[in-house]
Amino acid sequence: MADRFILELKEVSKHFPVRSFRRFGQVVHAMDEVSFRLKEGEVLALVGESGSGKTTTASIIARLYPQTSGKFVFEGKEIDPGRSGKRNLAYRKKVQMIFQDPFSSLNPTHTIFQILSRPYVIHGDAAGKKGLRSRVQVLLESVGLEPPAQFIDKFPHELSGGQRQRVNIARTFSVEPLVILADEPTSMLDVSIRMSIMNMMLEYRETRNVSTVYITHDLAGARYMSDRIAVMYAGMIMEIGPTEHVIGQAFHPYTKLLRSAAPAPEKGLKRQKLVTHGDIPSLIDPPSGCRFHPRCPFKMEECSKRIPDWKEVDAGHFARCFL
Amino acid sequence: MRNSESSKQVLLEVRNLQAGYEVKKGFVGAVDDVSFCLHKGEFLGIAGESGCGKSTLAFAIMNLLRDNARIRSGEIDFQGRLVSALSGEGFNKIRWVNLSMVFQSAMNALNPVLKVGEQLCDAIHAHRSISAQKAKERAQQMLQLVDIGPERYDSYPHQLSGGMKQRVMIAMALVLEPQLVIMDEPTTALDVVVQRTIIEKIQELQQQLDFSVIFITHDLSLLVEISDRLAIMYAGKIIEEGPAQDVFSHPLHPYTHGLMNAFPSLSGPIRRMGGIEGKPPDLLDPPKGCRFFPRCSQVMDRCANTYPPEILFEGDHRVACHLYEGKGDMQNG
Amino acid sequence: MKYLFRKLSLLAFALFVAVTLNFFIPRMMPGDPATELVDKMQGIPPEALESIKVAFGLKTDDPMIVQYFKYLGNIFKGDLGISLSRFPTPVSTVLALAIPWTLGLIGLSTVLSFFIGTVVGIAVAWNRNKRAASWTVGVFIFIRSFPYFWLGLLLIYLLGFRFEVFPVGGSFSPYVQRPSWDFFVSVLYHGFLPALTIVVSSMGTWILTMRNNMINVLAEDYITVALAKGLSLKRIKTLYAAKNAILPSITGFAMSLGFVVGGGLLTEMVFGYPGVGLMLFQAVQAKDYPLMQAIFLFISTAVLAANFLADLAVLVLDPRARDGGR
Amino acid sequence: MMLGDLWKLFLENKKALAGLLILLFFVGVALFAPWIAPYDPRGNKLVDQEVLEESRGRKQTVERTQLDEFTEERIYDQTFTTRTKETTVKFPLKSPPTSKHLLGTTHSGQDIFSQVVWGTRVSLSVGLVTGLFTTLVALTLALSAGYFGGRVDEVISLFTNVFLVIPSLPLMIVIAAYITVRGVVPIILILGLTSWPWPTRLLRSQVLSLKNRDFVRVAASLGEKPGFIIFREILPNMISLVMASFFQSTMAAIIGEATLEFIGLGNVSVVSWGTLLYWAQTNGALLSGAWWWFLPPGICIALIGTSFALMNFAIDEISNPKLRKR
Repeated sequence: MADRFILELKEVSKHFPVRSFRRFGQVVHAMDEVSFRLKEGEVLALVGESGSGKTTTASIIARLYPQTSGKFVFEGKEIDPGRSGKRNLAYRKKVQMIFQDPFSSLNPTHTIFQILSRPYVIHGDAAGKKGLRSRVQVLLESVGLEPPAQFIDKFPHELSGGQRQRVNIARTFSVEPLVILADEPTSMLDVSIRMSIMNMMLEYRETRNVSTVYITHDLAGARYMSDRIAVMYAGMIMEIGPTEHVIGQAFHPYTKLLRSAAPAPEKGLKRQKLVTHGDIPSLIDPPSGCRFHPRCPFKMEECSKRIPDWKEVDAGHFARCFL
Repeated sequence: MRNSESSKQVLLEVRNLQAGYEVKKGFVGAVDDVSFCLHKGEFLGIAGESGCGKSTLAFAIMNLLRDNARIRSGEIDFQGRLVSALSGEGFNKIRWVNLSMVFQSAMNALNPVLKVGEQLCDAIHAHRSISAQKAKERAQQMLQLVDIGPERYDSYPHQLSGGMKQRVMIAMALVLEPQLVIMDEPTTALDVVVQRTIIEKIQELQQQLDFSVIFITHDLSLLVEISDRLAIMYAGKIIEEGPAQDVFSHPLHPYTHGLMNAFPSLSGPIRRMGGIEGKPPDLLDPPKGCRFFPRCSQVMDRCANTYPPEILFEGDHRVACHLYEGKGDMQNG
Repeated sequence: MKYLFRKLSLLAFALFVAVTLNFFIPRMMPGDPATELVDKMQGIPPEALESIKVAFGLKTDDPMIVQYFKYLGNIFKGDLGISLSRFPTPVSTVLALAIPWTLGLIGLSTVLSFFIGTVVGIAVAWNRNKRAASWTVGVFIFIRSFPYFWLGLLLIYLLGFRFEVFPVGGSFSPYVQRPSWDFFVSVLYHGFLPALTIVVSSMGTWILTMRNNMINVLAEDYITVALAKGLSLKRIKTLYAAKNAILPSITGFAMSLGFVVGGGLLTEMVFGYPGVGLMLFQAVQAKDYPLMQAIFLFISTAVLAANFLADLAVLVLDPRARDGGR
Repeated sequence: MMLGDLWKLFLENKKALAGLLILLFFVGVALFAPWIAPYDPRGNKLVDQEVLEESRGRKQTVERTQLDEFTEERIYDQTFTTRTKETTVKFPLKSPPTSKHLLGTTHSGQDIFSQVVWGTRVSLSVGLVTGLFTTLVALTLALSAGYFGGRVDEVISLFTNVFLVIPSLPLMIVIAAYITVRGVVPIILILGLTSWPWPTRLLRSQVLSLKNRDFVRVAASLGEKPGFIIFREILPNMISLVMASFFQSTMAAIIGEATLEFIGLGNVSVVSWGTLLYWAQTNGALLSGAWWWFLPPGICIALIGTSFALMNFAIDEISNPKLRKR
């Protein structure tokens, strides 16, 4: 794979103003100094618990709102944060987002045909507009909704969760994007359907060389899907590197905590107890230095002083920890 | 098996339970002819996808079916007594005293306008006539047991985190020292780390207070790890049941096999896994034969029209599937 | 306490808008009412003229803004001008006569109607499938759409004329001297019909809102938990269901106070009950603009104050509000 | 909720059907008023003429001119007399209901039944127009406040909350008192301008909740035009609430119009239920026990109010499954 980077985030931060009277002027540190690169055709998993900033990261890339600071480079050109949120069709065509909740990501008053023909109408050239119906049927077949005639004129509430998520994916791929941002696409689905959705995304990567940012809290799912994993906690990336390394030889204590907390049926009852306490920190005044220090069993004096800088554990595998 | 084999005294037995919802077009049989038994101190996991009837089963056992939901037939024995026949008040005496429940969404399982401690005392006063002071002490003792400081007695639900709220629910479920606690997806809404702490707390309390647990969830990987026995439900029926490790290592029913193959693991080689195509049947008029036949990879013509008998294998591992007809160790049919 | 601060600032701003509206309405209206005032002015001494001129923009020499601030100054000083129809008494004293009656009648019956409505709402929601419940709801849907004043007319006709049960008009019988027991009885006797009108016509709204809130709350998980805990039905109905359901009802009550008070004023007009409502009606007939505007100001202030009290009640009942906004 | 199945659901629901039928009945009465009403609502006597015989009198020449050899022009007068028998039946004054006057007559002999029938036309049309006007105003404000958010939202919701708290009836009375030109249009404006806050607040909260739904964010990330997002993504999901607030506003407008006219702030010469009640009140219908004068208009208002309330109630049940009767 050519080492061309499709997109890169450099020290990107996003702070939201706090919408309450008493805490006027304070900000929520949703994302701080996040940097990573995404190669063409690569699947990068963003793993973390709620409030870790993974969805904010995806929204910045999808340009739903601008970042507060830091650079965001797409196809070599720096993206001007000012104009995000505007229509800028060219960019929208290249970067698409799949949302988590299959029930609320399809407009209940539109038929499947209206939903899936919309992208063609917006982005399609003149040819795109003609023969819409047949193009939508092809799209339905490509996501396994056979026979398309049975689905094309249905309303979302007439489909199951799995089928709806397939319509979502069909809509995402209809514009032939270069980058897919999947925000926990399978967490609301039953186990049996999850696999087919994940496999479909992997196939698209193989056939269309689509680079994907796969967001999840399920470490095992991330391992199945991704080439590289970035572990996020309280808005910052703690560890990033090739999947097998990050999971196999986890370096950062938080990654180890995540791994030991994840269910692992094959281990059965031989499990040591989790050694942690406390809760996810408030993002309004996050802990000083390394944000995991209040819960870290290996806490050192330095950890609460300053944010640890990147350390290369081995080839391409970095962690932010003084250990 | 955690405690000794000999304590095989049966705590709860469900026989051919039928429960569901009355709707305009008829009766939705969410739980269709389900039977199983639970031994004292045992941890039974019930797994199944959404809509398979596992929550209805829990509510039926707790006699909490409301509005248009009701038990149509079947019997439930608890400590030898036929509880399914008890009237509302009759059941009220044993509910929460002998069997209690932890609900799924910790978010609004607690009354937002009442102090947490008061809600605990409510449960105590409902069944025991003891002084307010004693009840408060008992409540604080329970909060201590689930690692929540007694000072939290006076806080309101919205002041607690998700994990804390669920621990309060567990404390509330155990406050009258019941013999059985049914847990309906208690950790689904929580983050991975908090979920693990809750699970460990449940196991620790089970050691201490020796109550038995029915743990209901769709997260099979979690269930396999923590339960003694495992029952897999599909479209209102238990299609396979047996010791957890047994069911995990060599699943019998094609559906269980599909499920076990459908969640990626943290270790071992990454191999392409297949999902199960299609979707579960409509429970208003379910198919005649085995309900999984439209999605089953090893479907035979028999499957479509006759419901498979239950075949028992050694180690108390049973399955309802035509593939194993005549192969079981103890054919109980 | 943040919740209170936010509410207070909103109400203060609302009062400010009411005063400003009061200032601009006469100026904006086609057919400048002020000119009409001029012919009525002959008999009024100059200094009384001053505040009226200010109030109605007759002093056209200084610019609008200066007039506006002079007007605000007057308001704060309590000088609301002279009542034209009841010349020369200043408006504030005229108003003072009517206020106690209105507060008594409308204040009391509105609160009473809210309580009765809420209790009935709970009952109707609790035994929802009983025939009585759906009948009550049906009847109150019908009564709720009666125009306020019409219900008054109906009651006057039935209980006033046809069956001579209650007196009509006035707030107490003239034969009774002031501070005595039978004066009090006569006040109640006279006030009963208007109060009944207000209660009956506004009760429907509270019953329906409370019923909807209760039904939504009864579907919540913590009710199932309460049932599972084997709590007594009474306890579940009150502490678990009603206590949660009443919160949106109170906010709703606060918000619709303006509407309900309007209804009360109408009832006074129909019954000839000597409150602020009747006075407003007479002021309108007599085109006594200063009195009319003073009444509008008083009503707005009273409603805003009541609104604040309702918000206080929410604060007391809802712990989440105490922690800074829901 | 697409219009198609909303309509189907509407008919299945017993309450909605009842409400709809009542409304259609009144619309029918309004449309066919001329044929239903036996007499002219304002006329107080019945004049019918019958021509007995016609005769032409003698011709009398006035002028004769000879234009040319062949044509002569003559102008003459001729008397033309017809003998007609005119029977005027004066309506009785204040008569109780008789076979000829189903609801009796007013103090000046007008037939009350005709007035009520003709009154439907004005009252219903004012109600519907105001309802539409208020709902459109509220929808625009709600969509712009909800969708654009930020500054726009703060300003709009501030004013909405302020005007929600200020009592609308006194405000209406004050404005109406100043307006010199009386009639239906000013009433529509006054009602509209004082009753928009309630639906605005209701619709704005739904716009906010819809805006944050994923399908709107997907549309934005697909590059949809804002206009499209508002009218094709958000609005179709609001149909049931928009209809509910239209019914609400229309109901309030009908009662509001009747109230204003009852106080005499409307155009008393217009025939509507409100003015009917106004004349009944000023002519002491109550004192003389003329129930047939003030009862019918009130009942009509109440019936229409109930029909809207029933439809409103049904929409609640359709969109909020918890409320649905099991």
